[in-house]
Amino acid sequence: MSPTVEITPEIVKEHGLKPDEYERILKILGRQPNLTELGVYSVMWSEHCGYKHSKEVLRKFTTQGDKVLQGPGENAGIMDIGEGWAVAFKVESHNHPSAVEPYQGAATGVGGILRDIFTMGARPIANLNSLRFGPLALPKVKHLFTGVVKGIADYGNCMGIPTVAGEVVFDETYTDNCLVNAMSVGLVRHEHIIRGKASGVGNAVIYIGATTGRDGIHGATFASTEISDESQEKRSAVQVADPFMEKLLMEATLELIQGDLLVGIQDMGAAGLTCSTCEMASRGGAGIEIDVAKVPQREGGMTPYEILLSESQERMLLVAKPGCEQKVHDVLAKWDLHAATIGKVTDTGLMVVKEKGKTVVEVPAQSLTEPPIYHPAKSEPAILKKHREFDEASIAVPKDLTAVLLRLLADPTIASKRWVYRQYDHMVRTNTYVRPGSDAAVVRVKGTALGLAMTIDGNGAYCALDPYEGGKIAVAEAARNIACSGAEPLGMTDCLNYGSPEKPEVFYMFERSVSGVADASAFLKIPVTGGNVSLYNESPQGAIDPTPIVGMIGLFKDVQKRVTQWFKKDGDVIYLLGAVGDSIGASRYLHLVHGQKTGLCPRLVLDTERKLHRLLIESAQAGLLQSAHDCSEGGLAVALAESCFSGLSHEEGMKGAKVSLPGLGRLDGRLFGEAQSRAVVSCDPGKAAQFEAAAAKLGVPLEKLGSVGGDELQIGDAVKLSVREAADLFNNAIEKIMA
Amino acid sequence: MVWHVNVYVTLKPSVMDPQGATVQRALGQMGYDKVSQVRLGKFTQMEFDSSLAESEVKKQADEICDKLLANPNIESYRFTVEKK
Amino acid sequence: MVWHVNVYVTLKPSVMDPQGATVQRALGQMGYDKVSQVRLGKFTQMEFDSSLAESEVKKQADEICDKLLANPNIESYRFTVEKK
Amino acid sequence: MKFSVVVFPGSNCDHDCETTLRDVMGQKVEMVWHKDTDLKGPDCVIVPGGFSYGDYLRTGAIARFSPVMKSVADFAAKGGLVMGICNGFQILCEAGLLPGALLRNRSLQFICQEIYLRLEQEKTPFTNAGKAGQVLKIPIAHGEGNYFIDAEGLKKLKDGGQVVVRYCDEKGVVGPESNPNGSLDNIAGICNEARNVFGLMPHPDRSAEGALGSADGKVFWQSLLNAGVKA
Ligand SMILES: Nc1ncnc2c1ncn2[C@@H]1O[C@H](COP(=O)(O)OP(=O)(O)O)[C@@H](O)[C@H]1O
Ligand SMILES: [Mg+2]
Repeated sequence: MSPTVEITPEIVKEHGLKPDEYERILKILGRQPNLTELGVYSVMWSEHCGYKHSKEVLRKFTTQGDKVLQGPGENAGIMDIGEGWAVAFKVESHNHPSAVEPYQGAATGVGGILRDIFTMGARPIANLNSLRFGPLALPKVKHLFTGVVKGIADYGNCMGIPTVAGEVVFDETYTDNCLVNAMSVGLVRHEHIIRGKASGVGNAVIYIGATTGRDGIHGATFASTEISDESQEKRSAVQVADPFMEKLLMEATLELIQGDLLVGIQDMGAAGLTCSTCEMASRGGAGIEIDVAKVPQREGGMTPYEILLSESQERMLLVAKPGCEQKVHDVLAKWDLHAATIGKVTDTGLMVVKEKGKTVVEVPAQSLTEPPIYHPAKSEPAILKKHREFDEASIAVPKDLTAVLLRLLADPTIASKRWVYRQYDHMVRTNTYVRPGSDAAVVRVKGTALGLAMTIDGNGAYCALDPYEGGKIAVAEAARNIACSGAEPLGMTDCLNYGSPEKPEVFYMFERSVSGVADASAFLKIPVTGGNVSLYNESPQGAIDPTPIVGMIGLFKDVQKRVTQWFKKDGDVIYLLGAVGDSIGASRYLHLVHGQKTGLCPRLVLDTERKLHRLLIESAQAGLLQSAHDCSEGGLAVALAESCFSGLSHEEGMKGAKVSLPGLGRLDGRLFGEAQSRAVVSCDPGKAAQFEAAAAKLGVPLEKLGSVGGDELQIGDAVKLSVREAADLFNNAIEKIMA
Repeated sequence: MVWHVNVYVTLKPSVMDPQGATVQRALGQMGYDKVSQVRLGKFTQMEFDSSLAESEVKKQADEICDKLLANPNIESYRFTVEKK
Repeated sequence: MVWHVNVYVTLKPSVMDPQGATVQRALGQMGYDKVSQVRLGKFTQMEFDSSLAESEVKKQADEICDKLLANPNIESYRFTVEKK
Repeated sequence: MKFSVVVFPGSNCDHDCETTLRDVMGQKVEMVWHKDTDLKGPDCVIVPGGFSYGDYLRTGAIARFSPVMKSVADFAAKGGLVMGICNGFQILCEAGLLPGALLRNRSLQFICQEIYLRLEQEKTPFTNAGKAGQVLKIPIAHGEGNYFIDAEGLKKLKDGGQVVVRYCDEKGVVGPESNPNGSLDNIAGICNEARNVFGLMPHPDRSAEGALGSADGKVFWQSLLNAGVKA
């Protein structure tokens, strides 16, 4: 092909390609690319699509397991849950778009992850999200928080998919880089699982969904460059969400797949038509040929470059089985969907794009999905040593610890997220057995005894102080939440949010924390079936705290065995499971009350963690537990307070408790320290002996703290408060700030 | 006598309008097939105290549109001011 | 040349306007205390095929407003038609 | 008893109504696609919740023009039982089968939570299994449930005993504190003069199983079964 535009180093740079990357393109093609081809390589080789800096590190993950039906490499991971059913799940970030346009950015993020799920043939049954913002007092943060939550709510609600769980953290490190990680979970019969590959020479390639416009062009490369004021100019990258179109797409797609009409199907997410065509071809080891003139367009005069790189939302690409083309069009017509046959599968291994018959792109499909892999330099930040050696004795123990507890309960990071989840329809589809407000959400599988527990967790502060322990804790905490609900951890997906990998200190944190995630997942035998990487979360103030987020699925053979986190009846015995400890290192308490984000990150012993999970799961199965709640931010005191009043989230009222404060050493550490592998549980007195025996048998340390009753929470002689007052504080903290 | 400010907020031309497109499809099905394009926007009426000078009303109205009524990422606006 | 139809839909005065009220409260907090009243409505732009006679465009536009764009129980509408 | 559930593009709770009626209440259920005009001979038509046409333009505004709605109107005119839940209520109002309209929630936020309802009328085919004054725990999930009707319309509703359910607190006290969305007079559901068409914002389809939080919504389903038997 004769290049129409001369490709200068400037043009290469504008496309975010490094000189050696351009050299590589020249070698692959044996000629100069034209501008359109350059654009195609630039998006496919961007960090967002190409994982240039992260692929090596991701190899650390254990992605195998006897229940894994589909690991990383497809739109979503899939695991067997029995009775012919499988669960598909994945998390994805939409950080940069949400920072520019919170409502549309978050909404299209949910749309993208939902497509990843139903593209596999699975019907989405639940959404989750993990959010990070700056301090909520800042007007700018309120604006982001409001827009992001409304965007997630409007999209999921309109689609009729319950948003059942999530987490929100407010911390200075995210002030200029909010994080929006959306996760979706779907159910699929084994026989309906389908993949994103193109095969069968001559099979029709069909485009469905919204028309293609100029919106979001270079959205993918945009997500791989640091946010600077000039991304304010990149407003063309703002895409508008159309959940109604997506609902039609979802229903039509599932009807096509269940009707056995398709060879393969792929959503158009990042890098749009480019990504979907070459990914499908290279997964199928085939070639693909399309004509952009046949693509339904929203605006006149679009160039092949624009059509290929457009990131208009709510679009899919599918390959029909031979002879099924008409049937496919009939189904699409029923749902009033745009559909156009834009090309066919070939055996050339080439991605060929024509415009009215004239070839405008001709490149090896595989080469687009095999970008250069980098092994960036890394160096340990000196500050880590300082954190480890922080002297806790320099912090005086406050007099009034009840006041401290109340302050923690009103901290937006710890306080109830009711303001958020009340905007999410978390009940639609009538499967939500445990709604937001307990450690893990529980969703039943209709027509079976099965149930799924789900949660999403991460702690950037831990990772900032000790990336390896922090990475392990992210996995352990998610698994602990699943175990507290009584379910067996099944599999996980991860979203890795970091600054620029080209900074050695950032890359060190990235690699170390991913090692922690990988080691914990391997030890606990919870395979990683997919995930997403978001790098370049940077602002003039520097990189965000390293923030690996873990989304996890747990399985109930019998969903009736589920356990919730709040106390149930007066007289029940309250236990602390796990070690006691009095360190305040890395705690939310130290950060919030003493303004210091430092200290020794809690150590996590994986075998201790595993034993705790065994005890929680086996006692739940044996019906020994009335409630179980893990100790996380705010430590034992916050876990006890939440166990007293979080029943309110399910209109189940609240309970008081009178307990002793175990352990030795500083009171604030014993109350608010964040030692790992711990949970607060309650048992009917009649079952206490049996439970204590089970704990002894598994070697899980256990402290009998006291019993449920009254309308006050009393912890030793350190804390005494009215549960009603604490609950009001906890439940209205965010409302108050947002009012 | 008060200042009547009418604000018209519309999506920027390049921005897709799912609602407009859906309404247009519905109109087609209802038999109104000569409608070639539909765009939905917002129409806001505000009243300002007559004590303000016209220039001040215009200044405030412009700020209000920019900060509150329109989303500069995807929308543009215009407004009219009249005393009656 | 096509027919440009601009439709203005507003809530009837008797109908309370939660959005308008909220905007007005927000304006107060932002210091715009000279705004005495805010009402939110819809602004719809439609294009009709130029082959239609003006009278026909008006007739169809009126039907469309009455049936679809406005809910006569709570809203009233007006529209303008111009060829350009 | 035989139910037909109407399915619009964007309906979501069609699924919830289907499984609740079939699996929990043990009734026959037919799904009717909005482009069809044959209601499949039901004893009762359910217009389910969701976001028909994405709720674009105005909730229910586009759905009411679907071919099926003409059949629903005819069915109602002949005295057939029609119940609209959430978006279904909004559609019935837009279609003129019920008076009034549903505006944005006062808070401008979508609200999903369990609330309390007071049964005001037991003399309808939809509530005959309950007792006037009875308090029900039942979820709402909507962004536009703020019921409005003009003064004389409201008077007609009250005089005709057409206000069927109102928002209240745990103890059955109706007041501003127990009004989740700003609805006029805490109105959560109404019926037509003939008492054969009923619409409400809360979700009986989501509250027929204790495991989901409450089974109080069964009152409405049980009432329909009673009415069906009588019919
Ligand atoms: N952090 C990660 N851990 C495991 N797998 C990952 C991770 N990040 C990406 N992947 C896998 O790489 C593939 C490409 O990721 P992505 O581009 O996010 O998929 P999609 O294009 O469907 O959004 C997916 O199969 C995803 O599961
Ligand atoms: Mg995908």
